[in-house]
Amino acid sequence: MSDYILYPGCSMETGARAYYDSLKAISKPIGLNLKEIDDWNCCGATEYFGISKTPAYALIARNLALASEQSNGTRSVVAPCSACYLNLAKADYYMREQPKFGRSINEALAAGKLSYTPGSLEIHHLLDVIIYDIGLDVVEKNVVRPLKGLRVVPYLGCMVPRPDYDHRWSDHEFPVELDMLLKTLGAEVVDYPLKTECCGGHMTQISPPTAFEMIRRLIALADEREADVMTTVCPMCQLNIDGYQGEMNHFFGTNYHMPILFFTQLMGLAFGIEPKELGFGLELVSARNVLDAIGVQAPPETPPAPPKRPRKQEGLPMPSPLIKPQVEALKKVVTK
Amino acid sequence: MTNSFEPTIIGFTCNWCSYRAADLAGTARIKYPPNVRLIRLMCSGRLDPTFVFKALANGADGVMITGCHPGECHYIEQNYKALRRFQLMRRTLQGFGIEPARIRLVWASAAEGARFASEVSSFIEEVRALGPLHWGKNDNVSSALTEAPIKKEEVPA
Amino acid sequence: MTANLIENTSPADGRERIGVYVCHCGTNIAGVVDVVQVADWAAKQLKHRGVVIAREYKFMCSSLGQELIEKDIKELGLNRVIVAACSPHLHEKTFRTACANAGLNPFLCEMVSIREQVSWVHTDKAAATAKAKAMISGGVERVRHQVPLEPMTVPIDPTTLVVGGGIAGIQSALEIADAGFHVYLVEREPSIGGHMAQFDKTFPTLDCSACILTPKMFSVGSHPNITLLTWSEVEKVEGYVGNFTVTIRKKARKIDEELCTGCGICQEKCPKKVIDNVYEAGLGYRKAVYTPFPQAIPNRPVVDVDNCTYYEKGTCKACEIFCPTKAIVFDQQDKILNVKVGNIILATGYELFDARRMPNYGYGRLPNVFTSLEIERLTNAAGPTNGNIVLRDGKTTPKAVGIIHCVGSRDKNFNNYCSVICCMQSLKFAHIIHERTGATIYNFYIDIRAAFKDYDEFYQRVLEEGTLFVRGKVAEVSDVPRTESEKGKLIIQVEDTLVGKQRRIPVDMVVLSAGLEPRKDTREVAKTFGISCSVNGWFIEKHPKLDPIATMTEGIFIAGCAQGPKDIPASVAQGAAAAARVLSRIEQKQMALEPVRASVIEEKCSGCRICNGLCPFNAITFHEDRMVTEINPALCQGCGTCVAACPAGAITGTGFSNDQIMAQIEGLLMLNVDQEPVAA
Amino acid sequence: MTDAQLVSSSSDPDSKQDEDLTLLKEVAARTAGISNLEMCIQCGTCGGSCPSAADMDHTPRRLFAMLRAGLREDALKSNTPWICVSCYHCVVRCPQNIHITDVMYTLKGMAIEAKLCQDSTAPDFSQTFIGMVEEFGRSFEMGLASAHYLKHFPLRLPSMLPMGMGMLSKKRMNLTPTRIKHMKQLKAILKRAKELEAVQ
Repeated sequence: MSDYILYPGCSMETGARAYYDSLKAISKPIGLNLKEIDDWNCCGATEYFGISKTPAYALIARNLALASEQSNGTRSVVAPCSACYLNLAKADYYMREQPKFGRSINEALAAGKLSYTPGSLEIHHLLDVIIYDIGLDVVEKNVVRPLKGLRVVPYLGCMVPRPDYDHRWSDHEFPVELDMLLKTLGAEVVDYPLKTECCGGHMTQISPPTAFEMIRRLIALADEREADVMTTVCPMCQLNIDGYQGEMNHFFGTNYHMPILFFTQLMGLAFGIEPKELGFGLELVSARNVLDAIGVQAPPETPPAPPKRPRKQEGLPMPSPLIKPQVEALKKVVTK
Repeated sequence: MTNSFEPTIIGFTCNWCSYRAADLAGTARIKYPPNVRLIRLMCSGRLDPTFVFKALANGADGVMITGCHPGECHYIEQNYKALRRFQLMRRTLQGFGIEPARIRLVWASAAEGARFASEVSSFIEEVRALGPLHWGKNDNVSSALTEAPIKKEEVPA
Repeated sequence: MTANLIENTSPADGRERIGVYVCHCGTNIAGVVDVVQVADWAAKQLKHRGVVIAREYKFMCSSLGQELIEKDIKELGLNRVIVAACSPHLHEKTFRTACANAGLNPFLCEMVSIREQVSWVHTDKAAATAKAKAMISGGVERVRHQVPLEPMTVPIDPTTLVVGGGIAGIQSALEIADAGFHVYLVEREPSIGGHMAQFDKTFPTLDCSACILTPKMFSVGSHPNITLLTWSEVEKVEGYVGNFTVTIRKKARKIDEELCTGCGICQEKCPKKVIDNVYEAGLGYRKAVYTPFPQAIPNRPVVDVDNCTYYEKGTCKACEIFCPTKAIVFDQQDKILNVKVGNIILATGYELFDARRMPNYGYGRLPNVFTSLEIERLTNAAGPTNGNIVLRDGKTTPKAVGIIHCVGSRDKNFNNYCSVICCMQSLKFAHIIHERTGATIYNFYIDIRAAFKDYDEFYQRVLEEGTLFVRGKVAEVSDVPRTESEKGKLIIQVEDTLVGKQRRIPVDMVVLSAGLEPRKDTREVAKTFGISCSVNGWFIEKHPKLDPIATMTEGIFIAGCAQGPKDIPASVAQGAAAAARVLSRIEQKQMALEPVRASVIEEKCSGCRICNGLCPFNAITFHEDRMVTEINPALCQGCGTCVAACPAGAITGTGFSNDQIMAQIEGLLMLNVDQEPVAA
Repeated sequence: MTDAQLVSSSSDPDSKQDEDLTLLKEVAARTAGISNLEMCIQCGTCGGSCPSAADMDHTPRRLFAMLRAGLREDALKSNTPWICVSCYHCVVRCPQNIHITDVMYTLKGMAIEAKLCQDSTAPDFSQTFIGMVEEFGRSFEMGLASAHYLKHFPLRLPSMLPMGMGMLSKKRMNLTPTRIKHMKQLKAILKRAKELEAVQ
């Protein structure tokens, strides 16, 4: 069992309950032992920075301080929410980068008899932990119900691979971690260039047209590339694409139906866990089709190969330099 | 100058890398405190430990030894010898009851003017923190090493 | 060749008459250091250390400044000179010559660097002035213990080694060979020509690259004074200026170059196609036995053993069967050559920035994104498409093309320098592609850098042709359409900074003007030749302005892009310049070296042999019979490691003797920083 | 803002904008981390990368140019920081490593201080959000949503209804806020932090 301090973040208990339920369901089989920080508080999302710097970072730092207080041994904090992950990492990084800033934050914490030593904790996103600590081999061992033939969009959103202060991800714009996880689950990964484009974030609350356009771009591409479902690593992305899909359709007069699930839900599904344990049905855009796809146990034939690139079909006379260096790099790490 | 303690540092540089780095710091106008005074050797391998003790005995509060990065020595591998001697000198200093931190070994390539400057600055601060080294004033080790023909008093500034 | 001491003056015998000369260097020094006070102080306070005169002067290095010194030497009978000015790396020669002119042994002149080490790096005037004094006092002590030396002279072997057969190396080799001296030209690839051989046209005149290059290549190949070693690499360099011994590995071509006539039948018959990642930049194929291109020099193929079927399966041998002169030698082995040369010119060139490192530009992911080198091949009549500019499908002609500047250059995430050639190269592409396809051309630039002769005129011309310029560093190239008009296109997303709006411009083809990078193995090469690399990995020149051709290591010169990004004219100029430097050396037949050498005082040597293992140049030999160690001055490079190691103090290092350095330490420490009262 | 306005505003005798050359430094100083703001070479990578640039009155690049020019009022009036979605695309692509997103946060704060926000939607949202957090230590979507929508998007409610109901019925939104145990402690920390911010 590998131990981690868990910072769930507000939405895990409300908007992203499905994420929390499915996380709990899968953590045992993959040997992920999570200890929730006692009395953690909201990370302030992207809202507090714009109001006042020091309080914003102090708010985040309180969680870091609590975490290191309660850590007993383990140094790794894991956050399933992208915004939470980034905020924790950001606070830690800036306190490190600018000791003076670090001191003023600690001065604020002192008012609550707390303190945090920058760099003393390692902040990880859940996906990072599953890929690099647990390892895909462990995940593979647990797959009893491969997601055969299910066309899944690997959608990460922005805040996991960027700005990536500690260089954890294979790339800022085209990371392959989620793709590899989905492949391990037996799913058919859709080539999705927008995988780290923004979902609109809080724009749904501030400038809906802006947000709807961004949501549309994402769903339109998923739809055009004949995806059955999108998968995400972030409650905000899930909320925007799932919750606001209806309003977006209404706004553009479109009629998309593109379910989006948390990657942990798909893991659970592949692990043979009961859908209801995984928070299925909590999504507003029903993911019934996913269950059907899996429920129908196709005879053991090889799943359709991913579509060849058009050039290939035209019998390209010129070789083209198609390599994903980061994949190579990644394979080394993962198959450790 | 303020009445706070201003350490005197002797720096040994190698003709090919670190001396060029010092030149580069100059041409790039990168500022560092004036407490360091450099001596040019052909190679850090030329550094006879006696030089270091001599410098400390004669009133230096710290000595900085600089040379090419390992593997980049103009004379192939002589900076490794400097490295070994450096370890030795630290132990010897300890034996004398002097903080080994008063000597620092720095690798700086001909391109690393900025690095040279920052290393000098940080070393000066480190020595400043250690305070003055009164070798020769009140201890006997020095006599062995200081048969200096010149007494400072001779030269009123 | 020896460093013979003149015995009549024993160091620091109290008979030293020292002159101290403090330079203002305009305001460079005088602006921070109170030079007048320093000179005055030296005259008064260092009198008893043998200083008889101290002067300050605006520019010591000026002829007037030098005359000042010469005059004093003659009239005041100075026998030691201290010049407190800039770094000895700049003007040591100048002042030594001045001393020599006045009949003083040049090595009795010592420089103190109060510019690079004082005025340029310190701001506190009082402290700077104090430090200048301390350094001069150190210099004085050191020079007192300096002894007259006779410069060692080494003969210059008239043969030269040129490494790299690109345009710079070719130029160097030809200049020297034409002057009647022998040159070894070593090239890693099977043919000389370098990157220039891959280009189609050259800016700004647009004359055909091959047309101007191949004649030069040919004369290299046929020159009686040039030994051309292609498919070869330098493995080891020993010795010193005038007298290097270079070990070269001549990789097995698997071809008997004498028997081979270059008829090319082997290439025709070879059944194995291989992607040509070097010459065709990955766009075309070659055989497993090949000459990179038709005009290759030498016109001798190479068997690519990694891809040849024979070496995989032991069968095939098509080439051997069909070769009319039986020139194929499958079991041919690498040859190791040792050549003696007097000087070396490094012209090892550059590598193209790997555009895959910027995934937002899609190279390697989006088929119709090309690199500049690929476009060179694509536009080249001898290229994989015979000069037809088409998309990667091999047939479609692009209607709109976007050319992106500064790919991997001027970017702290990749290379934080300007690659110099990309702007002009991009303008060239704009012209050629428009001319051949009539396509609409966009150029995306941060700044147009069209310096140098006729370059900006070319920019004007490309403007005239209707090329659309968008000022902005492209953010991303995408294949995800947002509108009908974007469907099936590559969309270039960029802020048009002159409009202040984000634009999405659909094109069919994207050209990445990738920057220039040092070759991957530059640092190893630098190590082999005993020179160093800049932070960005280019070879460091001796002086960025006054000597961009020599290196800190005597006898090693650099030319072309190995020293930094530059275009063809600049590479040619530098190649020729390096040749000129070598020729002047050769003509002098011998050169004076710093007589900085170690020597053993036999009577002091106890024969402990501690020094014996220390010399990397094998200059130290032990005489069993006399039980003493001897140092061969010819091999000694003067590092002084043995001097430092000798427990008996039996080894002396001229120019850096223990006495001198001990004295300098004392001198430097005669004044403490905090004891120095603030100057008025 | 068109160039014409630029000229008129700076030619306006009352306008001190074009003299305020400390602005850039001030913004850099107030930004967390090392902003590198002064390093901008105006290449436009940020404006090109921005997914919401279309709705910004100035691209980030242009905004930075305005900061350099000392056009305080125009810069702080800009909606750009409020339209920024914090996707960090510009940050990772910027050739000068400028912490653009954090600069945007700084500008928001300065705009609120200077009462120069043209549209109150975004500032209000942040304020309400933070209000909840400062009250309960957790965010409270229901309270936030109701308060925010009623004030700013009353007309949106119909089209929002299905979602709202969905979220409620599926218990993805709580009707009552959760409060952390040591609210006192958090309040003390924030109080101290605000004092510290004030003295900066």
